[in-house]
Amino acid sequence: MSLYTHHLPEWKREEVEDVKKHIGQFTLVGLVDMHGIPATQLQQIRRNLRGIATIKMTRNTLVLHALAEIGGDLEAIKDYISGNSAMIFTNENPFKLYKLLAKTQTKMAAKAGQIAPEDIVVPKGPTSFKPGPIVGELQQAGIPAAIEAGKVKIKETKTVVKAGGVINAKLATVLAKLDIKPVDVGLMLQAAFYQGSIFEPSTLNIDESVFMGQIAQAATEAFNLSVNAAFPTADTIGAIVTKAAREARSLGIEAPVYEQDLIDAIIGKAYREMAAVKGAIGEN
Amino acid sequence: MEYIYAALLLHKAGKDVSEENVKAVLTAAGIAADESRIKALVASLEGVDIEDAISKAAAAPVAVAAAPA
Amino acid sequence: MEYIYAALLLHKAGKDVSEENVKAVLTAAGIAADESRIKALVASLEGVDIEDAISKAAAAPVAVAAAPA
Amino acid sequence: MEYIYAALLLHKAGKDVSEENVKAVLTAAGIAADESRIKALVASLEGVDIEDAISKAAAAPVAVAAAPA
Amino acid sequence: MEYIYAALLLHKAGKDVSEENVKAVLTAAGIAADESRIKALVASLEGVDIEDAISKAAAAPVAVAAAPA
Amino acid sequence: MEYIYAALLLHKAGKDVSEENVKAVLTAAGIAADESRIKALVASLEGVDIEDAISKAAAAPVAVAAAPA
Amino acid sequence: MEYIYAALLLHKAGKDVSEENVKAVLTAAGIAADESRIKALVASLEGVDIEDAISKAAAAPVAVAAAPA
Repeated sequence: MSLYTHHLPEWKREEVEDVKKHIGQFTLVGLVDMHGIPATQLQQIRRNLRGIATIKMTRNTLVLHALAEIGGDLEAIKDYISGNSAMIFTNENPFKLYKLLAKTQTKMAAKAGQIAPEDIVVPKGPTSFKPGPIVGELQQAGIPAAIEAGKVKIKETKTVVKAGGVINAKLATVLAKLDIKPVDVGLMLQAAFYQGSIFEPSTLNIDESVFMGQIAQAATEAFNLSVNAAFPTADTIGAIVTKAAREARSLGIEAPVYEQDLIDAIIGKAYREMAAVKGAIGEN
Repeated sequence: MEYIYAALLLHKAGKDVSEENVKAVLTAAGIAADESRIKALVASLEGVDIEDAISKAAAAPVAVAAAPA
Repeated sequence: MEYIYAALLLHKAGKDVSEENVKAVLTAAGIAADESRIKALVASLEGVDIEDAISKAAAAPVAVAAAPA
Repeated sequence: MEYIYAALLLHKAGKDVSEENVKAVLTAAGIAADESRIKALVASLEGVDIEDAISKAAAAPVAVAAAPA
Repeated sequence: MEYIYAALLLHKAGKDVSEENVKAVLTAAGIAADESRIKALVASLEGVDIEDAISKAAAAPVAVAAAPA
Repeated sequence: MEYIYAALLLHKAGKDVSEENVKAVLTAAGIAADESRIKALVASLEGVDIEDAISKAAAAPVAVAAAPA
Repeated sequence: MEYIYAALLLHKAGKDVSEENVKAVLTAAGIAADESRIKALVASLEGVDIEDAISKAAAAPVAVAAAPA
């Protein structure tokens, strides 16, 4: 291998060395899919990641060279390289990187031939268009439109493409005019090598709501245990006292024990019993 | 409602909710008992499971009214 | 609950909820009245607005009925 | 409510809720125990399943919160 | 809950909820009081408005077991 | 609540909630463990079915008030 | 849930919920800590207001607990 790389032209040699340098400088080495990201958007993403992560676009062959020269467990990441891969480097952990990248996702206008990531719905209601050829364009794209009060109006809410369907050229043009941006664009993490192992997106995609639910559940369990075992903590002493007091009240009312504190409740209970019997016999 | 309280009292005491007993209780409370109302009460209680009716009342939470506050 | 039934019976009849009266009602119902419980009942009712307590109880069932809906 | 707490204490300790025991607890708390109230308490609790009466308090919150779920 | 009952008993009696007093009450009820639990209880009650916590119990439903039915 | 979380952690790990184990967990968390509170915790949990205590709802009033909101 | 317990333990103790601390706590509890799960936990907690998540639990503790019943 070293023999082969030896014959690389100077600029390629420098590029491979630069990749190796990056790999040595950061704790995380990852691959991101750059497919379909316009240059302007990429600039924005780079700005957002400044100081956190570095993106490096290099020919895949050179990346493979660098990986091969470093060797070890890292080399396995080559299996994740696709035609549009770029390298990403950071000192954050892969979970955090995944979240950061997810945040850089933005909605964009669809291009002809793109796949709809979700159902694309055009809502009914007035548009800003003045009457003109736009009505015909909308209709040809399958959107029921008409002129009303001098304005173009969409007559009914319509799902124009189902998730997974292809967005055709006519529709793409009309959606853009309607300012509907159905496509997610952003860096998709393909794999990350971190502390000796490779992390795939499926591992890194944590459902926040499940997680929040778990925190709430743990807190509930702790609360319940503290109160039910009567082990007082600053957070639970109030509830423990309330529980004890409720138990005493409950016993006092059920027995009943005629106490000033309980007499209202006992009267209420007697009254409700009377009312229940009254209801049962339908008397007046 | 006095008539029903009298019936409940007898029921809890394990006594028969008879016209005679209801009348005795009401009289002891200083109420001039109306014979026909007593008859109506006793008649209407026939076939009513007082314990069951009471337990439904017990289940009704007093304080729920406070909930929206 | 016999004691409180007796108290409410007397209250509804417009009679004084005194130890004597409560005992009379309980006795008429065939209950061997416990002096100490009568005392406790009468003492606990001192200064209590029975009508008010009843009206609060009467208000509760409405809220309950709505809750499960 | 002191008397009820005393009863609960004895119950949890597995002791008999007797007049003597209730008095001992109240006295230890520095309360000049009223014999008649103690008698009333013990009489009131006769035949009462304390665990069951307490658990009615415990059962309450579950049902309420579960309703909207 | 014995420890809490003892604390509430003392509170209701207008006594200081001190380690000493809690221990005396528990002992009178025949409970072998655990020093560490008493300490934990007394410490946690510092700065707690017991009256407020108790009043919340009064607001809670007594028995709502029937609600989900 | 640190002590309770330590107990939960040990319980879920299938370990004994002993003073020694609780102390080890708290110490690992960088907490200067209070021997007396640890003792109190372990004593409180004695005879407690943790699984049951975890799942049994302990707080009513708060939930009730929040429910209709 | 052990990982969550460990995180909440640290949080309540005012300690940093770092990978190192979580691992130390889990290890002390005798749990063979999974590095990637710890990483996932710590990463997930970033940007999460733990206090807020806990308070949501406090507002509806019963509903959660009642669910498995």
